Amino acid sequence: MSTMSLKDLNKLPVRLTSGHRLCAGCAESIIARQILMGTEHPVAVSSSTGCFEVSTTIFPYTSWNTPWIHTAFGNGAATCAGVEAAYQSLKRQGKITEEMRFVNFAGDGATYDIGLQALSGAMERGHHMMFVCLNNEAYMNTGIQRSGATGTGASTTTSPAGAISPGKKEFPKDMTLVMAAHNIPFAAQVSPHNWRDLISKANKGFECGGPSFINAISPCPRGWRFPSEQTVAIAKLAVECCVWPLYEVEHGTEFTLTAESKRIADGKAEKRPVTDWFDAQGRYKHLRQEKWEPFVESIQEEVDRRWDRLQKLCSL
Amino acid sequence: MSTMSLKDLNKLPVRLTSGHRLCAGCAESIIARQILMGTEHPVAVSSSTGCFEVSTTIFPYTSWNTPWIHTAFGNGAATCAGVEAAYQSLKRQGKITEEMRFVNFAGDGATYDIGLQALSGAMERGHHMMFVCLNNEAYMNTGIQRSGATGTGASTTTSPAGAISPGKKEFPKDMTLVMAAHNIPFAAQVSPHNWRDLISKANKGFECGGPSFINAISPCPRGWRFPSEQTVAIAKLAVECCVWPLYEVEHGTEFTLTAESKRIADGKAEKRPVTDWFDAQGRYKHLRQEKWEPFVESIQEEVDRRWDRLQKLCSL
Amino acid sequence: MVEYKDMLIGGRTDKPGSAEGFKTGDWRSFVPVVDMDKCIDCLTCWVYCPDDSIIIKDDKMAGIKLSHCKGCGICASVCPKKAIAMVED
Amino acid sequence: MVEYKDMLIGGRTDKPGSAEGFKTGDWRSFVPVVDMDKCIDCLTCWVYCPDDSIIIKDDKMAGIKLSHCKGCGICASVCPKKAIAMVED
Amino acid sequence: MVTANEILAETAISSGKYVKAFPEFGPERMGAPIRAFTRISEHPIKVHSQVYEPDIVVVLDGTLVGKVDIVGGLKKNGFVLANYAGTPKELQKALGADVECHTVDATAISMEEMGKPMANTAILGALTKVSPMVTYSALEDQITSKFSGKLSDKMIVKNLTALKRAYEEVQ
Amino acid sequence: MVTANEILAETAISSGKYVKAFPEFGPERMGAPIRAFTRISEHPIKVHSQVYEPDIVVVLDGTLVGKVDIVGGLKKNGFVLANYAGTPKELQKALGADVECHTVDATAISMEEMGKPMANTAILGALTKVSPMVTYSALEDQITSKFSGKLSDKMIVKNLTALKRAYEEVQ
Amino acid sequence: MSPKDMAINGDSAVAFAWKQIDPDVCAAYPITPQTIIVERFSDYVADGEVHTEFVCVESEHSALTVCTASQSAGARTFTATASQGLAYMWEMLPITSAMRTPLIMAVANRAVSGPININNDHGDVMAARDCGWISLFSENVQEAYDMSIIAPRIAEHWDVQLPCLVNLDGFILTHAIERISPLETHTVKEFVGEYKARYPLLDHRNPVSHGLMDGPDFYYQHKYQLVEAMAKAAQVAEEVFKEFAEISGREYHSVERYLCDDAEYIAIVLGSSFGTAKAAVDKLRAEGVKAGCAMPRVYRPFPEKMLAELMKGKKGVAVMDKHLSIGAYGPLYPEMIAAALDLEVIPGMYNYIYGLGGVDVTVDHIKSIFEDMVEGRSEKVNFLGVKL
Amino acid sequence: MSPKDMAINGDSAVAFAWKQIDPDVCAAYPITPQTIIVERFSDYVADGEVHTEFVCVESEHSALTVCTASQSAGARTFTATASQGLAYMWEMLPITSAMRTPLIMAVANRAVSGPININNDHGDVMAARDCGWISLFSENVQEAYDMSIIAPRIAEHWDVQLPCLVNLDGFILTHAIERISPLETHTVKEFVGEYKARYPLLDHRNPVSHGLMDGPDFYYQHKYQLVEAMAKAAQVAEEVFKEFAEISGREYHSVERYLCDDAEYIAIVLGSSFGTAKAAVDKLRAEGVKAGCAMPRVYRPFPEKMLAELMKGKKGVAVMDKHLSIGAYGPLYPEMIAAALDLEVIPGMYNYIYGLGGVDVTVDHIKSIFEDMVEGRSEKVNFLGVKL
Ligand SMILES: Cc1ncc(C[n+]2csc(CCOP(=O)(O)OP(=O)(O)O)c2C)c(N)n1
Ligand SMILES: Cc1ncc(C[n+]2csc(CCOP(=O)(O)OP(=O)(O)O)c2C)c(N)n1
Ligand code: SF4
Ligand code: SF4
Ligand code: SF4
Ligand code: SF4
Ligand code: SF4
Ligand code: SF4
Ligand SMILES: [Mg+2]
Ligand SMILES: [Mg+2]
Repeated sequence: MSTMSLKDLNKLPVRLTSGHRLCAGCAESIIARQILMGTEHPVAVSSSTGCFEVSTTIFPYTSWNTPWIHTAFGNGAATCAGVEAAYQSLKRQGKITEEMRFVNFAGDGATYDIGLQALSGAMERGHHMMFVCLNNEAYMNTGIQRSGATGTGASTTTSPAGAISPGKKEFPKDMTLVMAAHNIPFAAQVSPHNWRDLISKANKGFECGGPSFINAISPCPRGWRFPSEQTVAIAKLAVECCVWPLYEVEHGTEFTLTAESKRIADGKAEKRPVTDWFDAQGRYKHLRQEKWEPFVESIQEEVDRRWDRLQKLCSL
Repeated sequence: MSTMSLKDLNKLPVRLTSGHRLCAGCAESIIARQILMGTEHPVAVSSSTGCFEVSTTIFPYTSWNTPWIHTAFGNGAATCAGVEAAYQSLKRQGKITEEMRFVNFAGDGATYDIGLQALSGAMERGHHMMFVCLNNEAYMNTGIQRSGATGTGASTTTSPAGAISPGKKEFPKDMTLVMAAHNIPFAAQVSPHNWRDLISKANKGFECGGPSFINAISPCPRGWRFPSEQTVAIAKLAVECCVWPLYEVEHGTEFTLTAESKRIADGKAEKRPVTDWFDAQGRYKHLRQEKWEPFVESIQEEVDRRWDRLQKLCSL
Repeated sequence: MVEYKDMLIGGRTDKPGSAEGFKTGDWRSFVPVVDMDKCIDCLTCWVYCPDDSIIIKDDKMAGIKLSHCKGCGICASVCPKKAIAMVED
Repeated sequence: MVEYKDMLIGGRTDKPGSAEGFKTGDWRSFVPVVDMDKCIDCLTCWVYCPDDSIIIKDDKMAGIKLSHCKGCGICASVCPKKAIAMVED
Repeated sequence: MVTANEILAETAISSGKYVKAFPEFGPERMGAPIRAFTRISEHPIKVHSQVYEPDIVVVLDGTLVGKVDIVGGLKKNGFVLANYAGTPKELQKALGADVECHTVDATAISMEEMGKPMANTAILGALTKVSPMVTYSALEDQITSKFSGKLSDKMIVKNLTALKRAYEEVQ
Repeated sequence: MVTANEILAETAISSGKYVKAFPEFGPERMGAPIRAFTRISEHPIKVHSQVYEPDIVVVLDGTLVGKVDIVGGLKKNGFVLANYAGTPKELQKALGADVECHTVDATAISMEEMGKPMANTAILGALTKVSPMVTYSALEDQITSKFSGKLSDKMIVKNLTALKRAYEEVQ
Repeated sequence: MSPKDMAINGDSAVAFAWKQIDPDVCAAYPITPQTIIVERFSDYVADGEVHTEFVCVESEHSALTVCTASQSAGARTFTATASQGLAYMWEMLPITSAMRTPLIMAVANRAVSGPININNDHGDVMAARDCGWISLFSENVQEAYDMSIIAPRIAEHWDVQLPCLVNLDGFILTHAIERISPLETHTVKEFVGEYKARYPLLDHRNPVSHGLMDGPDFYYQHKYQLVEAMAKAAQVAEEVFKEFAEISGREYHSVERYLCDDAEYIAIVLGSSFGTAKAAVDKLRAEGVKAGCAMPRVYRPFPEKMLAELMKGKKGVAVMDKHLSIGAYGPLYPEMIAAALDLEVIPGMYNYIYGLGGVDVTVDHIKSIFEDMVEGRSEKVNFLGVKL
Repeated sequence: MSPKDMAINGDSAVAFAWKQIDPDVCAAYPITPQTIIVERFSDYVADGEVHTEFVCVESEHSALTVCTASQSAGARTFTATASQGLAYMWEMLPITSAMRTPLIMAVANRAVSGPININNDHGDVMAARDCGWISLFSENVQEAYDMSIIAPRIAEHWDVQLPCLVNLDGFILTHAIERISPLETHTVKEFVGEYKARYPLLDHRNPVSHGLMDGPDFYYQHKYQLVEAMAKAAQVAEEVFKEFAEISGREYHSVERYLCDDAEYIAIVLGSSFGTAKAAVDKLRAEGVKAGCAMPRVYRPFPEKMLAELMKGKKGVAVMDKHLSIGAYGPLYPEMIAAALDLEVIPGMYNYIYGLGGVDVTVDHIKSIFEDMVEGRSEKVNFLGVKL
């Protein structure tokens, strides 16, 4: 799959149909469709509660053309693990013969916050499953509240910019690093703008023979406040500003930068300033106020610090 | 505190009294007493459910000579964060004037597994609190069940050695690394056998101005099956075999080996084989069976792999 | 809508992809219009359309599925040949 | 034991360190016996005793708190001078 | 939509009336058509159920005409007010229903006055004309006070102009 | 302790009796003194409450004599059997109570026969002597079958020897 | 003089009450339809209009934990949740009450999964009914605002010290703009008063241990303390309602009655449907039916005696439950019968399960209940409004 | 011929039944006093004696999630918990039933925090009473074993498809060795049968979506399906009990009665206290008191009709609750009154709250209840055995 062209890819079965109710221009379905192009095996999908789950399955409609299950918000990894456990048992008993793959889609809230524990547990136990974070950097389904993934300085409805507040004050959890520290066979960061990179990582994740984690940046026109046609461009910008480096980690130790990020590290592409990132989105609008200038600088410093560390990790 | 001698330390107030009901020779109180020597400020303590909590506070008795609170098992970090939040608010309003410190004690189950989410969340939000894991590598309070911290190959009551099972099959979560990936000001691994190293790290944790995490190996004579007088020796052995390296991490990036581990890395002390570790404890007895030899080798490999990575991280 | 007697137990549905029957086309304020002359059938629009609303026939871009296209404009913005224009619906 | 009328609300207790009143000394099968001649007052036993049962007076090792010592033997095993022996209680 | 609802409710209250105004209950998605309801009364409102038989239907997005059911449940003597470029007659025909209709091209008005298609507030001006629920001047006051501080004075004036024009141009 | 309880229960059942055997309910800690209870009856046992008035008190750890309450609740015609180096008279005195006492130095016996202070099984031998609840031979059978496969044959024989001695030496 | 009336939705009204009270700590996690509460309150925080330490936790289990610990520490603490949020924090509910931490939790009542559904019913609050929390219901936005101010006075009373739920129906009230007459902020502050904590943890000079383990010797006693505290709360509630009437002119009662005195048939109902029921009663009265309706505003402690009194001499009582204990009855129904047991003659008692997952209840629906009763058509348990 | 009788504690007996059934998947998290179940079962797994995929999850929320998903996927799945475990997984309880996954959960009944307490009461299972689970009680170890075998037959019935709780009192049964007569393994296997899943997720050729969102249009309907399934479960339970009697000689009923027919006073009780109550009844009968006792073995679906029948003509009924809805009644009490409502004369109904947090209940305690009733000393709600 990882080397297929769009001409080949469009012949794969449509696992996620139209008729879902994501906002116009939402990246979540773009990502999910690309992820599902990552394997030719039958896939059972689970979803944590969130925009993606709600929008694809309002009774009696389902956008899913493949087995799909949702139970609750914080337990996507456990849901997927349960399906996988059933598969392992029935396969061992000869009641199922075909190879199958298992993937859970979760928002950042359902990954970084309320779903972290179930995720960490599933990874530790070594289920053969992939966990994909559709990271739109806030609780979008409930109306743009701050999450552990929300970018510093973003104005959300629970970290609003205000007279004494520059939006979210804390730095986002580095979830991909956290998952890499779990020593799982495969972990990666992806962006939907680079479908080749994304599908190739999805394929590695599906086929790594154990648990894998993929963190996908998922621009949200409604919550980030940009025009819906910009979705793909915004995703690309995140990579170019190094707020969202593309890389993969095998077994928690082998770090590799990929695609645009590799080019930036190699000096073949420009690393854009974080202000470019801010300027493209309404959620950061207030940061243009003079009083938050030092704050913006501190963000750039932390972005640089993390980017440096990542480069070092890749050079180990 | 970090440079105090035992003569000085014994003059500090006794924050945890005798009369608790930990098993004879349990390391948990040894660690807790050393940790609490790490600050001269008043300390409010919280505990997650587990041996330590149950044993120190069976109504109407309390071993605590300092404010202490317990609510439940999976939420030690949130309990501590709640106390700290109250403190921040009342301090800001001038209703409290003195400096105070906050620490939560949790077992490995309450840290690696069911308490991970609350812990991760509290760290992300930046509460000024310390989280100490009393890591006895299993759910001991309920009778020695496997946790995410249980050593590979250990026989526990839910990962028993048996005809087709060599004890726990999975490798333990590298929780200190996971917490370091949270970019918190201070994270460290300690062992009670080296009280100087432990108290000095506790002091750094208390005074780092933000959240800190300390992972303490806590030998458990009952669950690990060794004679109670061996507790301190076993802790030391863990360090010598590099299954429990002593190190600290500042801001998620500055890794430093300390004490015996530093000496081993520097070639000044011997790195002992993991079989020494196994031979000292009943929980690993079955591994001496020939059929598990390859399994034992794979454990040594993983211990080495992780030790290598750690040394590399320290050299960044 | 579904009658009580026809509802599976457990809130399940055994009609995969039935959301195709839910027409999101009426959400649209702008509609993509393709200039087939400019189009080089690269399928870039297809891989990025969030609503699977780019019709592909025999590896060729064959128009927009108006029943579901929400008019987000992504296809227009990613098209390397600027073959798609968004016009008021 | 505590009477109903004396119980604070919320299961709280305002008697800090009251566990001192719970004597764990009767758990012991072996008892540490100190040879004061060998002892150099290094306080190593004190820092490792899990039950705070090493009595220190004026910076000196002053015996064992038998009311609470559980007889674990740690003090004996860590003493650099082998000044402590565990004997049947 | 929700904003229009809110302003209407606020105006009614500031005129001493009681209201109950609420959006349709469901997940919100950008782009999807939505509905909102307002009850207005001289007396405290006890009934908390949804609205099945409205006196007035206001259509904010004229492109929905013909696509979704608009007149279902409308009371016998009720009417439709739509942001619609055509005449009331044309609207009646498009709706295919024999109901009283009023139209105003609020989108055009707001584009012209504010440079943005914000039919939201404008249409309220038309509403005060065709229904006596709240007075035009109460509405003007409410909009002025609601937006002062949040919008520039210039923008407020533009809003009011749009309001006025809708009031005047509604058929 | 719990093991003795278990073996006793198993022996009683294999002898066609009904039992209810249970440990004290609380957190277990290594070193802390614990208690366990066994009801034995010819008939199915309905009562699930705890035991307040035992017929027999068996003391497995003689060092507890004088430290904890042992005879409280003991039935009028009940007796105490203790793993105790002294005579029944001495035990009576140490308990400070006028109750029937039996003693056997099960620790010494098990040390001598098994090289370990495992008074656990040994004391059961003494129990069958002083109480007719289960027969000695049933106990022997049960121990043999319970430990076969888990302990070496040699160790089982040692256990049985200890059992026998306790049976014979109890006073 | 009160400030002029406001157009405000239920959630914002709760947030506004909170702002006036200015609690020390607030920890919450977003969930529809509660979100507006924390969002509006976040705005106050961001603009420095309150002193509150606002903690955006990572889950509801932590939300209630942070609040319980914070209140134990000595801080007045508020939170809000709904549906899955309450379900996810369930473990902490009986712990919060047992620890006697009088924190306030607004519940934007919503159906509990499964299936997942964001609309109103009482599945969430009913899951808390055993847990030792005081529970107050509101009929409309004004009441949601008023109860938010009244709640801390009952909860924090020196002899009560119990957490309190303030219920408002999801969407029907949370998202509905209504007219309310707020109190002046200083009036609110005076009424609610400074928070005085009992045995606060942060008083490190007097170290107290909170949350010890109980053996069988003490657990029941500690629970019995809660029984006594609940009995006290019943009294205190009536007192606080009286005091509140003095500052606001709005009279509340543990059991709210509408035309019940001479009624032959009454409906018992919780939350916003009480208003709709009143409208139905008005219509029925106009038609000559002696109808009435009532709401146990204080649902916990359960006002058994007042409810018995209320039901005395009635021909029929329809107990309307917006929740169902599957395989048994609605939660309110058997308790109403238990209350009626004290009467010499027990009225006809009928259970109407209604409104699950947001099924709308109209005046006509409620009228039909009375008509059923009058005509003798009511079953014991009736499923109102389910489309089969 | 059955294998010879065993000396076994309640937890091990449940594990032994599981081993005989050999479920496809088991996921659980340790908690006292349930631990022995999973520990013994782990031994079977480690020794290759079962085919089960055993998942050691990181919390109970995940335990029940894994089980629900696994059963949805098409695997027969068992789990066990207690107390905080049930509390921590609470969110999943109504989801599991709504998803119609007939998994089995043993509950080693234990008090729920706070205060934390490891001893027996029914606080845990009562927290599940609304959630759409079938709930079976056992009086002793034999019954805990038998119910473990019976449960899947009821739960998995084609028209039931509901999860089922198998309750056994913590420590009193879990840790007590009693004598049981197990069935032969092949007899168990035949009785329970192969698991046939409805719409299993793993059937990828017929893709089914599980767990969709419901608007108000469908939620109530989906819940009503549960109402119907519960009604079906009530029938199926009786049928399965009959079948079980054929293979075991042991007769069970939805409502177990002991000397109730001619009794004037009866006690209603759940779990192990039923045995103790029988002993008390024996004593009272010897003293000439016409006493009886009964246990709703099938607690959900609530056997209303049978219980009404049972209470007919009695002078007094003592409803014994090992849990308290604080500020109201014990959970069983109001439902018993609701059941009694169908009678022409409602007996004297008294609530006895007892055994909270492990307070022991003795024969004398239960005798005193009858003496209270006979002497007219019973209050409406009585707190038995609390030391004040
Ligand atoms: C236990 C629980 N708490 C809260 C919610 C409400 N809730 C549903 S989706 C959601 C936000 C989801 O955010 P995220 O995971 O980032 O996904 P997104 O919608 O942003 O794609 C929340 C808070 C819930 N369903 N369950
Ligand atoms: C939600 C919940 N699940 C399970 C338990 C039971 N439980 C209490 S302590 C404990 C084990 C604690 O293990 P750990 O955290 O490692 O501490 P330790 O006792 O080993 O020191 C468990 C499983 C509980 N109290 N709450
Ligand atoms: S709110 Fe954002 S993430 Fe959610 S559907 Fe809309 S665009 Fe997508
Ligand atoms: S079981 Fe282990 S950790 Fe727990 S008290 Fe005993 S020795 Fe300590
Ligand atoms: S406008 Fe958006 S939805 Fe429509 S075809 Fe283009 S990309 Fe797809
Ligand atoms: S992206 Fe443009 S050129 Fe490529 S297929 Fe689509 S319309 Fe044609
Ligand atoms: S034997 Fe153990 S408890 Fe006793 S004094 Fe020594 S170290 Fe302390
Ligand atoms: S460790 Fe030994 S030498 Fe040191 S103080 Fe203790 S007894 Fe004395
Ligand atoms: Mg999100
Ligand atoms: Mg542990």
